[in-house]
This record gives sequence, C-alpha cells and structure tokens, in this order.
Amino acid sequence: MDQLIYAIEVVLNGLMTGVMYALVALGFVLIFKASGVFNYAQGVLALFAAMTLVGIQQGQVPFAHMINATFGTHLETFGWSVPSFLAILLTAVVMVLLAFLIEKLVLQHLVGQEPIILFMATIGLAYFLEGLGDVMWGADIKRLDVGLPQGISDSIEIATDKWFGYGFFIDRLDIWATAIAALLVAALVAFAQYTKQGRAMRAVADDHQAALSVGISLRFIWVMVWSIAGFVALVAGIMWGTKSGVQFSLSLIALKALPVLMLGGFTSIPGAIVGGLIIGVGEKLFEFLIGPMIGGATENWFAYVLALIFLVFRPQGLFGERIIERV
Amino acid sequence: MFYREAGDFKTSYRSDGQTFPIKLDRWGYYAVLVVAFGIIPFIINDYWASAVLVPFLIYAIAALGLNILTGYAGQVSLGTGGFMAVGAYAVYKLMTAFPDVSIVIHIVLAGGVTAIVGMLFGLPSLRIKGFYLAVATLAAQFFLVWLFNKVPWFYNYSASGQINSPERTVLGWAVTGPATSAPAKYLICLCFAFVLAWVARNLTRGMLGRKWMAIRDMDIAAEIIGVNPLTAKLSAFAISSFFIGIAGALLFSVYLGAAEVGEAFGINKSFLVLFMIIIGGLGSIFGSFAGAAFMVLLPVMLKNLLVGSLGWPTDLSAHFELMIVGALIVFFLIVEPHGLARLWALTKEKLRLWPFPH
Amino acid sequence: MLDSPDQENLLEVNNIEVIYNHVILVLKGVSLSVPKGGITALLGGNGAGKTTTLKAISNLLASERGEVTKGSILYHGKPISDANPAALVKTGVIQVMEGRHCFEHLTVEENLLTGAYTRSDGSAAIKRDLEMVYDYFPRLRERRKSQAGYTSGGEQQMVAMGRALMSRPETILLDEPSMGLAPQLVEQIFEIVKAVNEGEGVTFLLAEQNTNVALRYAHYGYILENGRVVMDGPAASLRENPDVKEFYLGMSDEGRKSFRDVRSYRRRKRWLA
Amino acid sequence: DLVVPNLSYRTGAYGANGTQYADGFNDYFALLNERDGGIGGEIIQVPECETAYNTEKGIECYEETKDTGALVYNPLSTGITYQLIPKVSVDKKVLYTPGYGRTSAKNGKVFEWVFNAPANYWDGASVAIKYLLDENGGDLSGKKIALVYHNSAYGKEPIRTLEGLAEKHGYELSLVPVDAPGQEQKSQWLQIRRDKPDYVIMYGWGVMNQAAIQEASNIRFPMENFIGIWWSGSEVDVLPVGDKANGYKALTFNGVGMDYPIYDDIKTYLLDADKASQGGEHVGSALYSRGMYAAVVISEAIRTAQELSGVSAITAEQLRDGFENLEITPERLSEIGLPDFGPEIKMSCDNHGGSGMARLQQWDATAKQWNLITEFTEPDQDILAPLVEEDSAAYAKESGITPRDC
Amino acid sequence: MTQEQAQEGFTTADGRKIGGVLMDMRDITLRFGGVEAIKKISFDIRQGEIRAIIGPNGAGKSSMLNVISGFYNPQEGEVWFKGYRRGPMKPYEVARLGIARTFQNIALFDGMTVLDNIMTGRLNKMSSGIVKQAIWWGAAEREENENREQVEKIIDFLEIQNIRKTPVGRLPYGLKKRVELARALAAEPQLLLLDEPMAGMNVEEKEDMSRFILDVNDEFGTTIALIEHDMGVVMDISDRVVVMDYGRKIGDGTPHEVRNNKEVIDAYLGVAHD
Ligand SMILES: Nc1ncnc2c1ncn2[C@@H]1O[C@H](COP(=O)(O)OP(=O)(O)OP(=O)(O)O)[C@@H](O)[C@H]1O
Ligand SMILES: Nc1ncnc2c1ncn2[C@@H]1O[C@H](COP(=O)(O)OP(=O)(O)OP(=O)(O)O)[C@@H](O)[C@H]1O
Ligand SMILES: [Mg+2]
Ligand SMILES: [Mg+2]
Repeated sequence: MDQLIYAIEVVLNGLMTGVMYALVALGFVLIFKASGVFNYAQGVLALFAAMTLVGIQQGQVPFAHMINATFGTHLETFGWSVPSFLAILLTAVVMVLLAFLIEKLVLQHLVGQEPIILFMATIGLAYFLEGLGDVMWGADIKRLDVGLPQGISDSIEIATDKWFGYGFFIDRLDIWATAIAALLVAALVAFAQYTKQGRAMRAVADDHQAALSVGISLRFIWVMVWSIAGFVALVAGIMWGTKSGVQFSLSLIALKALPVLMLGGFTSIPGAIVGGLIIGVGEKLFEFLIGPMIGGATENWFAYVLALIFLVFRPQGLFGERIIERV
Repeated sequence: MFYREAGDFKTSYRSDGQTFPIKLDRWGYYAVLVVAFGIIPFIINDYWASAVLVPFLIYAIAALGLNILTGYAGQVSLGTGGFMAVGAYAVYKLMTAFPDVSIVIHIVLAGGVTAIVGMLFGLPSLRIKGFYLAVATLAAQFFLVWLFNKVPWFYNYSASGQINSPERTVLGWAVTGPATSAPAKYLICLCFAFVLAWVARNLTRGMLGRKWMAIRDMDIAAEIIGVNPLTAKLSAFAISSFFIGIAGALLFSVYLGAAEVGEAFGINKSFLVLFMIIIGGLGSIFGSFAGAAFMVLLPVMLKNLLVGSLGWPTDLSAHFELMIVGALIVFFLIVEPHGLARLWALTKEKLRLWPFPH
Repeated sequence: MLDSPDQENLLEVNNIEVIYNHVILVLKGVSLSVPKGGITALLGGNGAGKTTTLKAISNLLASERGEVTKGSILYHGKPISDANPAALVKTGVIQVMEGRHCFEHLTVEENLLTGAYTRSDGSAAIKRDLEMVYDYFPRLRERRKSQAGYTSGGEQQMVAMGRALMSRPETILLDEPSMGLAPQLVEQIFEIVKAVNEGEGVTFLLAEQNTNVALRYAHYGYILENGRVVMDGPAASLRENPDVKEFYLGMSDEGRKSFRDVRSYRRRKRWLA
Repeated sequence: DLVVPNLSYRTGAYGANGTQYADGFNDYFALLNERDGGIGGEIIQVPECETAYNTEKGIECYEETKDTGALVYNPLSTGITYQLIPKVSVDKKVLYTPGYGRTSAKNGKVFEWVFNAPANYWDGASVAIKYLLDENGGDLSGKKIALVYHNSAYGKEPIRTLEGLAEKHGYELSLVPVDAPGQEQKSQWLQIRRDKPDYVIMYGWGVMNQAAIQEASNIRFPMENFIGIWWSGSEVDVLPVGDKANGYKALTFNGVGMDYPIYDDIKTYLLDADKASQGGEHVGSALYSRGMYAAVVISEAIRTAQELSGVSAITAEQLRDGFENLEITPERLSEIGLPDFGPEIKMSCDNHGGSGMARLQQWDATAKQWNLITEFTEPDQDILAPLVEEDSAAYAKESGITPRDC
Repeated sequence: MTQEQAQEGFTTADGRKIGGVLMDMRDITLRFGGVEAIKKISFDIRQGEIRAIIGPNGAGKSSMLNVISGFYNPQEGEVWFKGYRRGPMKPYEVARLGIARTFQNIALFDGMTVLDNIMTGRLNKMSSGIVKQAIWWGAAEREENENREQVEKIIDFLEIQNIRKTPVGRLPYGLKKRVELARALAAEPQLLLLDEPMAGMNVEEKEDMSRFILDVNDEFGTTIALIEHDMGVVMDISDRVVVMDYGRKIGDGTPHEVRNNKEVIDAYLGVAHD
C-alpha cells in the first residue's frame, strides 16, 4: 500500500520533471519545425540566456575578466542591480539580437545544405556561445533569483497527508513551471497552426528553395524563430537556473531534452509536452521500481531507451509528421 | 598545369579502379608512407607521440569507422563513445584474462566484440531514420557507459572502477604500460591505422560500399533495386563498430593506460568523432584522416598560440579556444560543407585548369 | 500565334555567365529580353541551361552554390542581381520551380496560401484568388486537405502553378510546366497561361521541353544550347524554321516521324555556336 | 629555478571549482617568490596548463611540461591521477594528490612516487562517521545513513569504508548514486524523503553539490545532518542555494576564512602589487585555501629536500625524498603564517598519506562563510589500513610491481 | 490461368513474336487510408512485349508500378509472375526475381558517380563476402572487373561513356534518366518497368530514348512496361496499352484500339490525336 502511494508521488513528480524537460525540448522543436535544423545549441542558448539575465540583474560588467587581464583594470560590476522584470526584458532583447547575428553569420550561408551539416554548424555555435558566455560573464557559479518560489508546497503536503496519510512532495517551482509551459505551448501551437508566419515557418522547414521562390524571406523567418527559441531558452534557463544555479552544466539539460523530443516528434509542439510527461514519469517510475534492483542511476539511459521503444513503433515519434516515403 | 591527368592512360579496368589513378597522387601517397614508417619513428618524442600523433592515429581509426556508418551508409550515430568503451573494456578483459596471448590479437578481438554490440544497437535503424536514429544511438551511449560503470565484472572488481592497462609487448617491445617508448606507441597505432584504412578503402570501393551508399542516398530506391536494407545497414554497423572498437581498445591500452568509462568514453567522444568526419568530409577515407588531424591539432595549436606565445591567462585562452574552435567549425562548413576532402579535391580540380580557367 | 502586344522590355538579361561550385561554367553569355505582357519561351535540350537561366533571374542560385559571374539582369531597367529572392517576389517576379517543389507536409490548400505570403491586400482578396485557382484546377479542390507530399506528380505540378498565381505576380518564370502532365492537362495548363496572360496581363518566361506546345502559345522564343543562345525569333517564324522542325518538333519533310522509325539512323546536327 | 606545473581547469563542467583551487595554488608560490625570493633562493615557476578536467588534455599537459624540469604534479582530478600514476613511476616525477586520487597510494611501498597526505577519501568517510559517533554519544546502532554519491570512480570510493564501518558500528547504510552532471536529482531525494535517513553523507563535485543541497532544502532535510566530503564543501556549492543552505556541514583538511597572518602578506605582496592570480577574486574561499594548502605542502617538501640533499636546485627524485621525510608540525604552520591551518603531517617511506586527519566546517548563510566546528580528528585506521593494504597489493600484482622494503 | 495458357503468344503487326503471359495482375485493389488509388484492376504483361500504361494524373499508374515492384502491397488481388502466384514480398526480393525499374522522380544515388550508380544495378550478380572484399586482391577484384565489363557494355549501348566518372548530382535531367535506365538494365531484368522515362525531354531526346527502349526490347528480349504521357511515343512504340482513370481500368488493347476508345478520349486525350 505504501508502495502504491509512493508510486503516485513519484508519478506526480515525474510529470513535473517532464514539464521541465519539455521546456527545453520546445526550443528544439521550434527551430526544427522552421528550418529543419536540429539545433544542438539549444542547451547552451538556455545557459547563455540565464547567464545574461544574472549578469544584467547584478549589473556585471560584460567581458570584465578579459578587460582586466588585458588592461590591468579591476572592473567587476557597475554597482547597480536591475529589477527582475526589466532584466528579463533586456535579456529577451539580447536573445533577439543573438538570433539576428546567428542568421547573419551562420544560417544565411548554409541555406539548402543537408541537415547534418546544419546540425554540425549548431554544434560549432554551441561551442562558440559557451566560450562567449564564459568570457562575457565569467565561469563561476551564479545564483539566479527572479522571485519564483521554491521548495515543498505545504498545502499539498498537508492535503495529501490528510487523504493518504503521507504528505506528498511537490515543488512549488515545478508547479510554476507547469503553468508557464502550458501557456507557452498553447501560444506556440496557435502561432504555428493558424498564422501566416506560422505557415511560412512550416513551409521553410519543408523546402528552403521553394520557400524562397514564393517570396518567403528565410532571413526573416529564421530570425523570428530563433528569437522565439531564444525566448523559450530564456524561460528554460530561468527555471533550471533557479533550480540548480547558473553554471556550465545547465547546458547539459539539452541531453535530457533529446529523448523527449524524439518521443514527441521533432516537429510537434504538443509532442514536446506529452513526450516530456511520458519521459518524466517513465524514468522516475523505472528508477523507483527497477532502479534499486540494478544499482540505480538509471535515468540517463532509461529515458533514451524508453523513447527508442516508442520509436520502433512510431518512427516519427508520437506526434511527429509522417515521414513521407514515396518513389 | 603542374597537376594533371592527361597522359595517364588506363588500359584495363583494373588500373582504372586503383586507389590513386593519377600519378602525382600516387607518388605523394608513397612519400607519406615513407615518412610515416621510415622517418617519424626515429625522431618522435613523448610529447609529439602523446599530444599529437598517437591520438591522431587512434581518432583517425574511429573516424574511419564512423565515416563508414555515417558517411557511406548514411546512418548518423552518436554512440561512438559507447562503442569505444566496448572496445576498451573488451581488450581490458582479454588482456587480464589471457595475459599470454598477443595484444594484437586482443585488440582485433575487441573490435569483433564491438562489432557484435554495434549490430545489436544497429537493429533499430531498420525502422528509425535520420535524426531520430542519431538520438536513438545515444541510448547505446548512455546505456553502455552505465553498464560498464555499474557491473564490477567489467573492471575486475577494482575499488574505484578504473581500469589499468598492464604491460604487454609486441616482438619484445612494450606497447602498453608505463614503460612504452614513444616510437612503439606510435608504430603500433600506425600499423593499425594503415591496415584499417586499406580495409576501409577496399570495402567502400566494392559492392558492399555501393550498397551502403545506395542506402544513404535513397533508401527506398535502393531497396527496390535489390539492396536488402537489413544486411546493408547491419553490416555497416558491424564494420563501423569493429573500427571504433579497435580505436577504443588502442585509446585505452596504448594511449591512456587507464580509464574510467564516464570520463574517457562520454558523449563528448561521440561528438568529437562526428566532428572529425564532417570537417574532414563525409564518405571519404582521406577526410577521416584530415578531420582527425584537424580536431587533434587545432586545440593544441591554439593553446600553444594563446598561452605560449601571447601569454594569456589559461582560463581566458581556454574560453577563447572554445570560441575559436566553434567559429572555425562554422566557418569551414560555410566554406565547404563537404569537408576538407572536398576542399582538397576542388583545389586539385582548379590546379588542373590553372592557369587557364575554362 | 500572336505578336507580342507591346514592345517595352520588362526583363533584360545581358550576357550572363554562371558558374557552379566555382568550377563548372554553365552559362556562357546568355542574353534575353522579355517584353511586358508577352509569353516568351526558352527552349533547348537537356542541360542547355534553361533552369540555370531562370534561377539566375530569380536569384535562387546562391543556395545551389552557383553564382552569376558576368553580365547583368535588369527588371524595369533596374539591376536585380542583388535583390534577395523574397524582395524579388514582392516586386512581382515569381518562379515556379522545376520538379514541383511543393511543401510536402503542408496541405494542398496551405501550399496555395503560402503563395500569398507577400501579399498585403487582405484575406478577402486572397480567398477570392484561392477560389480562382480552384476553378482553374478543380482536381485541387478535391484534394485541398491532403498533404501535398502524397499527391500525384501531376497534382503537385498544379499546386506549384496555383501557388505562383496566388502571389498575383507581374511576371511568372515557369520552369517546365508540362513535365509529367497528361496531354489534356498540358493543353489546359497552357490555356491557363494564356488566359492569365491575356486576362491579367501577366508576363511569362517559360522554359519548356515540349517545344510543340510552347511555340504554339508563346510570342517569342529563344533556343538555348550548351549555355548559349543559338537562335531566337518570333514563335511563328521559329516554328517554320527547318532545323527547329527537325530537332525540336520531330517533323521531317514528310510530316511527323514515327518514334519507331528513327531508331536505326543516327542524326545529330548541332548549330555551331 | 624549480618548476611546479599547475594542471588546472577553469572551463567546462567543473571549471568554477577548478579556478579557485588553481588560484590558491598559484598565489602561494607567487608569494614565496615575491616575498622570499623563492625557496632556498630558487624561484618557483608555476606554468599553468588547462586540462578542462579531461584526461586526454591532462596527459597532453603532462607530456608538455615534463621535460621542462617539472618536479611535481597536482592535477586535481582523480581520472588524470589514475592516468599519471604509471607514467610518473617511469618518468620519475612526484605526484601529489591531497584529498583525492587513488586512496591506496598511501602505501609508499607500492606507490613510490605518489603522495596523498594529509587525508584521502576513505579517511574522509571515517572521520565523518567518527563525528556522527561523537554526536550520538558513541553509538550509531540503528541509525540510518544515506550516501549520496557522484556515480563515478571518485564517488564510489567511500562505499567499502562505510560498509566496513557499518558493520562495526551497526548503522544502516543506503546508497544513492547520482549520474553526472547531476542537476536533476528528484528521484534521489524523493527516495531520501521516503526512507528518512538520520544522516546523509555526500560525495559530489560540480553542479551535483548545489543541486543536492537545493533538493535537500526542498524536502526540508535538516542541513545539520547533511555532511559533504571536502569536495562538496565550498562556497560555490552553497551560495546558489541561498539561506536555506544554512547549517550544511562539510569535511575539510585545511583551514577556512581569512583569519590567518599569511593574508597580510598576500595583501601586501600580491593583491596590492596586482600580482594575484586572476586579480585575487577568490582569495580566502574554501577551494582557494585548499589550493594554497597543497602549495604549502609542496613547498615544505621542497625545503626538506633542499636540506637533505644540500643543493637548492633539487631534482624530482630528491623531492620524493623530501616528501618521504616531510614533517609539518603545528609550529611550522604558525611560522608560515597559517596556524592550525592543517593537520600535522609526518610522512615516511611507507606512509605517503599522513595521518588522515580532517575536521568539519559548517556553513553560515547569513555571514556567507564557513566556520570550523571540530578539531582535527583521526580516522579509524583499524578499518582503513587493511583496505589500503589489500588494494595496493592488488595494484602491485596487476602491474608487476614488487613492493619496496621500507 | 494455367501454365499452358501462359505459354501462348501472338505476333505483332511488324512481325515480332510476343510470348505467353509473364506477369498477371488480378483484381488489384490498393488503398491509402481512405483513398482508393487502384480499384480492382486486372491486366497482364506478355513475354517480350512493350506494354504501355497511360491515364490522367493521379490515376494510379505509378502506384500500379509500385505494386508490381513490391513497394506497395495491395489490399486485395493477386500478382502472378512467370506462372506462380507471388505472395507479399519485400522490394529487394522482387528485384531478385528479375524485375527492374526506373522512377518517375529520378531516384539515382546522388552522391555516387554514374559508373557506381550503374554498378549498383549488378548487386545481385555479385557475391564475394566481407572478408574477400576487405582483402580485395583476388576474388573481389576479379568479380568487380567482370561486372565492370558488363556495365561498360551498357554504357556503350546508351552512349554515356563521357560521363562515366561524373557524380550524378551534376547531370542534367535527361542524362539522369538515361543513367537510371542503364542502372535498371545492368540488372539484366526479365521485366523492365519504366515510369515516365521521357518526361522533361525534347523531341530529339525522346527519339533517342525510344530507340534505346526498342533496342533493349529487341536485343535482350526484355519485356517492358512503361508509363508515358506523350501519346506520340506511346502510339509508336508500344504493343498494347492499358488505360487507367482514377483507379479504374477504362481501356486495354492495341494503341489503335485505345486511341479510338470514346471513354479514353474523354478521360485522357481530350482531342483525338493524329
Ligand atoms: N547545382 C549544380 N551543380 C553543378 N552543375 C549544375 C548544377 N545545376 C545544374 N548544373 C549543370 O548545369 C547545366 C545546365 O543545367 P540546367 O538545369 O540549367 O539545364 P536545363 O536546360 O534546365 O535542362 P533540363 O531540361 O534537363 O532541365 C547542366 O549541364 C548541369 O549539369
Ligand atoms: N503513399 C501514398 N499515400 C497516400 N496517397 C497516395 C500514395 N501514393 C499515391 N497516392 C495517391 O494515389 C493516387 C494515385 O497516385 P499515382 O502516383 O499512382 O498517380 P499517377 O497515375 O502516377 O499520376 P501521375 O501521372 O501524375 O504521376 C494519387 O491521388 C495519390 O495522391
Ligand atoms: Mg531544367
Ligand atoms: Mg506517376
């Protein structure tokens, strides 16, 4: 009986963790949908966004370390601190700028290349941004606080204690993440499906040349999509940064988003959420039920294996577009 | 004008099928072999062996392997690190279980073991394609690393889970273990790289290679003209893994000497080797070597430049190194998406026309 | 059939050279002028460079690693080689690409709507044009909700044409509109071209292999071989030219040759350019 | 000149930790050079080489520096250490791995060139249990202790020790592995919440530390009952968690804070003269102090070697003798300007690991500083000594080494 | 149909001998989800003939070819080949039976040279194992060269010697079609399926292509089924024609019969062609 109640708690937490993964996966989906680019840099984008946010919030001097090393100065901060809301806004602007630069310097020159080449380019981009983030804001671990609540939710604990005789642990941050993710997904789905730009975005994903030929500006679409993806990365960065600090490993959550992506389908926005939920529950439940028998720490690979099993039955993921096979 | 094929007539299909049909290329190739086997072993020192040449050769083997799978057969894999780990752990178990058998045999067997594992993880490729498959191969990566970390049998129950390669000799020369000299390390890797490159070349120029390329270019059409996708894909996985397994075995036994799976064979390895083949050129033997050379040399050179010559603090230069490597990768892809090999071929094509274009 | 109604040259291509991949020289000095409101045909064998010419005009070469290395392209007297393809569509030049290039995952209707991407004259007008396209191609109306990737070759060709019409262009560059279409439909497509040309004053530059039909509908024709223009003239006069008759229309002096009979004798006479 | 390369890492997943340690290491030698003109008249050169915590880069750095007259290596990475152990025995270089690396290297009979004083992973585990024994009046029977560990060679080290001690003291041990990098630990902490262990011991590194402390605070696990190994006890681990990290404890084998006379010199000679590594950003932090401590031990060994051999420009072999005869008394530490900064060290030919003493520190979130809360405590050598003996014998057998007579 | 019936044949107008039934499609129905692409169609292909399939766009012609080459499995109906009923088969198994084809949207292997593309046609004629190929010298090389000789014959036949070493991606459309034909021929098929082999060609090139098709039929005795929209070509070179319209068969017979079929004219030709 206890086991069952525990399992329920594990499932609930799995769902919420899944939402956190989905936040990262969403960025991947957007870019893939719009350009057929598998953007490996999405994780680093989240890290970069979070670093920038903290940097702006705390009034850090960008490139301080480099300037100090070259000129022997002692710059560190401007000595002011920016309110969270404004800082988020400014960071969003930086992300748009970044999207613009990425299009200008990278994507534009790779129109029409094979997907794997574009994928590689985004890995190059990931390296670059990782280095740039460190040079700009320093490699130390930063604390991110934009006022999101964190820690166990008392009301749920008390309520469940009353019902089950065991108080469930639900993190308040996760509840927030769920709400925000739901909002994001709804907005993005509406955008992709029902607007002209959304349709253009899907057209670009199918055939760059044809899109060009009907007058869709790849440049505009890409800047737009990368900006949105940058914003999604910022949201993911805020959530994960609040959870475990802003530092290099933040970029590695991309690896947790990949199975989500695979399971949900690379091109489906709702897929990212459903995939996230399945992966979250799956890995947590497996760790809870089977983990103890085989030594634990199974989550990293189990997520992938779970996604793999789904794929064998649906090679395009649960909600991915059917892979068109014709001759 | 200096580089031309005119006057190089072929009188048989056999001579038309040779690896370097142009005379100048052939001489260049012989020259490289002479330098590699005849000169470098006498002048190599520990630094060059450990920092540059040995990793270059080992990664070249891994890149050849991945290139067979990704470049020739079109199946993108991110499981390279995991498969290298299989090679490493296989050779470790073999070395410690049968100390009297030659290490060369162990390394080849380790490749064989990896081939079997590779085939197993290649099975989903029959259904799953493209990036879905690439991500799916990460399952192999993570699972294998977890397995080697978790099951003490693989690391002979050592307290920390590290594996150490004991000393083994070939023809009386130590090739593994601390006492190995730089030339010995270099030569054993060179021999493996040479033979494997030759095997790769043979496999890719014949029927098997064509089957792979057909699957890569258009799998449905390939199936309709008579390629059995099952055997084509699985053979690509097997042979690719064989190469990668050998690279993993060499990496552990000859180069590192000790390894911990998550650290030495993590996902970064998978990406590194993928980089090599893309920068070098997908579907090109030469490209595998060029890419490996590029990715091994670049950081060393950058480091020497930034820290050694410019005297920057190491952290700044490490960050800049990341930025430069990233930027260079993007730059190369923009200049020539088909890699160094294609760049080289284009240069030759231009040279042929030079100095009279068109 | 018709003389070009109006002599103002809308589009002028002056002596352009195109190189692919920095090494493959494909166009070796092509010059064309396309009169406003006319239908101009670009004829020539495989690999003659028709597609390349059209892509050079619509600036789509960059994504295939090709570039125009010499010469100039003027539209309304202004050079357009630097405009990006999207801007070009806004100025009124749209290309229907060879090999259809539909957006596979979009439905037929969504494909058509992307054609209207650059328009800003409101959804009512777009809706009207959508109906117009459906009237031209009733088959598309039936399949409006199917994914374009699963429609047949001919249906895809109709989608591509319809999509171009949706942008309300001034000039359409048509690359092999008849390829893979049933004979009835070929006629139909050219009838539509004619109707659009006459009714809406749209200028056409079309590359065609089907010389027979093309010369029946076009006002003026250029024949391209091996990257050079080897002959040009009003369509009517081209149709009477004996070389054109033999090589492009498949007629010998005695009338149409049977495909069964040409088999045994080798004939190949090339214009020496 | 004497060359002591600093194989550091300032980028990558562990860069934030590596930076501080490397600064401390650099600064102490810089101080000796500036203030005393080096050691025994020899300037100490500390060429830095970035390893990014990557074993291959570690080898590259080693090979790059080894022919420049390098005496001793301190790579701050267990992986690189394992790689270097066989190499240093051939190249005859000293490998000094305080508080990390291969535990059984304590046995100088087998590991002639490796030193890991003052304490190793097993010592740490034992000292933690000792502390818990003291807290519980010497009796841990029936208590539940969970080990949250980095699922790698490093994290697995203490398992055997804790199991041995569990038998002896009757507590119940549960193992909770966390895969690298470890920023997602929900499963682990839900399990801990369900199992309600009395104490949690953590062997973590990098982001895993903060994530664990954060999750612990989320489930309201009492911080006082949460003890990290010394690699889980730096400012970067607790600062991101904020106030809720208050009371968290960690082991350490070096002093913390800036209340030592040496900092006056560091200020005069380095900070004011703008010679501090990285501009002195991290002076006084826990990892900085540990890096500095490693430099102290190395410089003392150099001094000893100079005395023994009578030459100032010592070789690596002489430095090894210096290490084997090294004695750092409390008096000596005070002389250096670091009173009570580390345990007493006395090494010998067969003991390369010192006494294994360590102490506990506790985080004060309001003051944002660590406070020492115990004296140096000795580990339970009854349990540890046989383990060291066993493990080093296995290594000797595997590598064909005949242990030296000492 | 019995074995004997399958052996019967007839003689065409220009005196060529057409053999018994080689391929027999019986009541084939093919559905994609709700779309019925082929509705209960039956027809046969006889040994040595050139059989044309025509019909408006979307009629299901390509789908029919896909059924024959095993890429689609029909929901209903039977496929008989050489007097045996063929169960559901993988495409590569069908290829081994001696059926080769070309594709409507060219399906060449873009990354390979013309020569390599054509060599893939001989896949099923080559058998040396992995080890032999890895060593190359000896068996594998010999086999390669033998097959190369056969391929060179086809290259000569189709007059594409000068582009042997060119990557196919760079070729113009018409040549690609020719290379595709070469690849199909390299397999030495009994039945050759051509899906719009002359689309996108001008008259001159169509003449060339027609000549190749007729020569193949003549010299190798290969049975050919082809889809084509150019009625001139169809009328001139085919022996019998099947007409499809939205999945149904609306006509079957000699070119002459078909051309004068009212239904065919309405559905497909528009005006009667001369
Ligand atoms: N991307 C490319 N890279 C290299 N060469 C190319 C490329 N595209 C076309 N070519 C070459 O340019 C020449 C002209 O090709 P183009 O496609 O313009 O001919 P076309 O007249 O349209 O022929 P078709 O009627 O077959 O479509 C051909 O020889 C072709 O091989
Ligand atoms: N894989 C598929 N999934 C769904 N529908 C399909 C598929 N393949 C073909 N169809 C549909 O079946 C019908 C017949 O298609 P098919 O390609 O056979 O036509 P076709 O006769 O070859 O036409 P065309 O002359 O235009 O090539 C079309 O309406 C097409 O949309
Ligand atoms: Mg064309
Ligand atoms: Mg068709």
